[in-house]
Amino acid sequence: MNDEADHHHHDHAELSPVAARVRALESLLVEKGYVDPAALDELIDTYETRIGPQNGARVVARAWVDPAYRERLMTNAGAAIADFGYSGRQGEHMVAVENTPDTHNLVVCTLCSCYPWPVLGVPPVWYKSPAYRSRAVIDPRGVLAEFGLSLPEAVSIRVWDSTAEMRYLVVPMRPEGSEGMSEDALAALVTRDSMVGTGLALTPEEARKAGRVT
Amino acid sequence: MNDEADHHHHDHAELSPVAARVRALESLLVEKGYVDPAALDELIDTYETRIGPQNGARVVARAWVDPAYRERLMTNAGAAIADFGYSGRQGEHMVAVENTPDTHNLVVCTLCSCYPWPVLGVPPVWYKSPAYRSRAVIDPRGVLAEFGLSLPEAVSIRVWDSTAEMRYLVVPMRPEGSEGMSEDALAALVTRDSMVGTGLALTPEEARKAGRVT
Amino acid sequence: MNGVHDMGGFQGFGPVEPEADEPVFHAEWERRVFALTLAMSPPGGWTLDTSRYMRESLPPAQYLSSTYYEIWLAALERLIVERGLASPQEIEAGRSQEPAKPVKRRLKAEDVAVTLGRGGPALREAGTKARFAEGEAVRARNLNPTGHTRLPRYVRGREGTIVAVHGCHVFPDTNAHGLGEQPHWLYGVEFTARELWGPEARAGDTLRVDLWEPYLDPV
Amino acid sequence: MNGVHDMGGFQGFGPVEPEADEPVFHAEWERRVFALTLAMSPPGGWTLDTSRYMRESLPPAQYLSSTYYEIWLAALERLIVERGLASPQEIEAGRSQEPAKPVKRRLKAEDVAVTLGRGGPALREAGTKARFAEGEAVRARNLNPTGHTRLPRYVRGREGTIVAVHGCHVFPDTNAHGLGEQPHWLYGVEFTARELWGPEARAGDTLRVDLWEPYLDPV
Repeated sequence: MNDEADHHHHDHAELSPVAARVRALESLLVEKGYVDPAALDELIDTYETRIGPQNGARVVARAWVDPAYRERLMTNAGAAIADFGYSGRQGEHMVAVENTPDTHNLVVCTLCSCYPWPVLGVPPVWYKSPAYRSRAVIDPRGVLAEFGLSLPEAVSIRVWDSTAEMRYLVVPMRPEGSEGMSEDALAALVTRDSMVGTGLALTPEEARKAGRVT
Repeated sequence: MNDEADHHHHDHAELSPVAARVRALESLLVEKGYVDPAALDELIDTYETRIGPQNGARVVARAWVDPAYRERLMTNAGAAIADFGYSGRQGEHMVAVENTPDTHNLVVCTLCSCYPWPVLGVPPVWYKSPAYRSRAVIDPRGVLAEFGLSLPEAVSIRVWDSTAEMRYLVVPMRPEGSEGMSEDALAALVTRDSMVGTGLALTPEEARKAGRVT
Repeated sequence: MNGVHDMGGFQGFGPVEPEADEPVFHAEWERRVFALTLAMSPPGGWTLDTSRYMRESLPPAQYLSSTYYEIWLAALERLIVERGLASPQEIEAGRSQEPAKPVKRRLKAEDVAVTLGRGGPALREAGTKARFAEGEAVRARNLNPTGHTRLPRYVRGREGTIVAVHGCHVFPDTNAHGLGEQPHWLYGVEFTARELWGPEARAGDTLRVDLWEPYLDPV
Repeated sequence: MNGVHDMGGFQGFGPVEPEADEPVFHAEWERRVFALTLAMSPPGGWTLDTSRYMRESLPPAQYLSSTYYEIWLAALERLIVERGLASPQEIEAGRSQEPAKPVKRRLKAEDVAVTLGRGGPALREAGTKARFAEGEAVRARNLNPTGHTRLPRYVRGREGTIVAVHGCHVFPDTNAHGLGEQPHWLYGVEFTARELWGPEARAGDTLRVDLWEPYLDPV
């Protein structure tokens, strides 16, 4: 982008209006010396390729296999998650919340888009959409149905609205058929949606069908 | 519009998109036989030239000069207003509410645009605007300030939110300096805004300055 | 439906901007939308409540970025299509492509004055006794129906006082959806500004709103 | 501010539409807006709370008709102009026309990992004792500030239970407006779905939300 920005005037016409506006803004802010183009690339690379739901999946898998770790995760999530080196921005104050046969947890941010970046990366479009933000709190079952998830009658839903800097990671229930699997193999069953509460962890069978494991 | 509609195809290009769309819709509905173009013209003429705040002003002026009429207006507004032949659509269930030295009335429709048509005509843009609909109930003094109206400290505001088919006509206080004026002359002091509550009745001096009386 | 049309209490819409010497209409197409909407009600057979629901259930971004008569136009088009009076293709084309649907009523020019003068009263004969009387304390229910309602969000759960008993009126929550008029007692209810907006509101300021009996609980 | 960003409980936004195999970004310009927003925070010196307020105080129609990163872009531009880092003319032109404003901090590529890893903790040392303890009943105050707040409208006036005491956290209502961090005790508060949404809600369903002490009254 650095050298692209220098000749943005000649290829402006091919860009959408918003893309052209962003390019002009970047060009200006670089020229002013406020931003380092290499830092922009590094920020993008970090969240596009390195930090994502695979992080949270490793945390959940360890909690499934290691009762002592699970205990630490539930009582001091930040420290337990830091075992993996995950920390910082939008995950400064982590809380893990566990699904049980009685209670299903669902996380939303009605006011903006708060989301635990260090373990899940940046949020998907649906998480930030008015439809999700508005209805997760008043109609959680209707929302879950739109994700293809229908909970048993007896299960209560606990919705977490992230209004402050506390960030919530849902620990889904370990799926049936996953007995004896390794921690690494289990991590492949843990989807992003299962850690937000709009899905469940996959069974080994589902994970195979989804191409997440071979 | 009737004959215009017949050749809307050739002058389409000069119309804004919404105007073209409306013209096409009218053309279709006339062709289908659902609407009578002459009825459309009659509807428009009715509300553009015949029914408007001058109606309400006559009602208010009479209430100022005739205590018996005022009494009827306050207890059965519909019947009192019908004395002038004003009735019907969006004024089926009229209530008159009187300003006093202690209480100022302000009418709004937060949910849409309910407004007493037979006495005030169709509502102005500001009455239908999100700014007015949202803030009249939570910040009536801020709204009045935007109309240049600052009430004495001691005056309480009573806001009327028109959620049902009841329609509210504010009877403003008779202004100082209007003693001895005729009913017709008084009517010229009664503005639309004063009958919604976003203004007061004009003093004779103000009415002269505004060019409402000579 | 909890929608953006339920505007009471929003703070982000900027100042009210009255227009000096405002004309009744700002464009010829506004005149026509206004008149078409009124004239299509008899042949269309829909109620005012249904029209309101059509407007308020437009997508929120569209509702907020449309002018008033653009909203009327969009709602009118939806009603026309929904009732099978014309197809979306016909509306786009501005030309009839199918036979008209037989309609029972049609507003003629010579009937306009009488029709407007009669209006559409909402008062109905009472089949029940009013549950509440003037002076009684009530609390607006915390109802969140997904359909049409005239119970604004900002009064839900708040305590007020009955200040008027208006008689039995057509119930918009059912009437808007073709479920009948089901008339209910309608009350004028007064709330203090402090009850609605908290301790920052001015003591003595009040709000009155008309609420149907199914919106209210005794306190 | 009671704005359309305060979305909890709206019903008119249609279904949630998850995208299969969604990419992290959907266009190159989204990547750049994301990165620019993060990178401009050190030189700009604004807080996350201020950024949030800039986004939520966009005109409501614009907020609802913009995509997520369009909202970020508009807010970033506002912040840049407001802080005197560039003029609207410079933003339009994409060229510097005035000397840059001296800034104290600038995010270098080699510091990105450490800066992100440190984040911006909101926990502060407590100068007071917590007013509430786990298990206590509280009622969310009916506050309607015109500035930034993290007290959603749908909990105001509702009764809940303290379920967590999170320590003293930076108070967004002041911090967003340059009035200081003024840390206050932050609590996890549980409400029943029936308390929030009325008798139609399912018994047993609950909602938890983090609320600062100034948002709460004892019951």
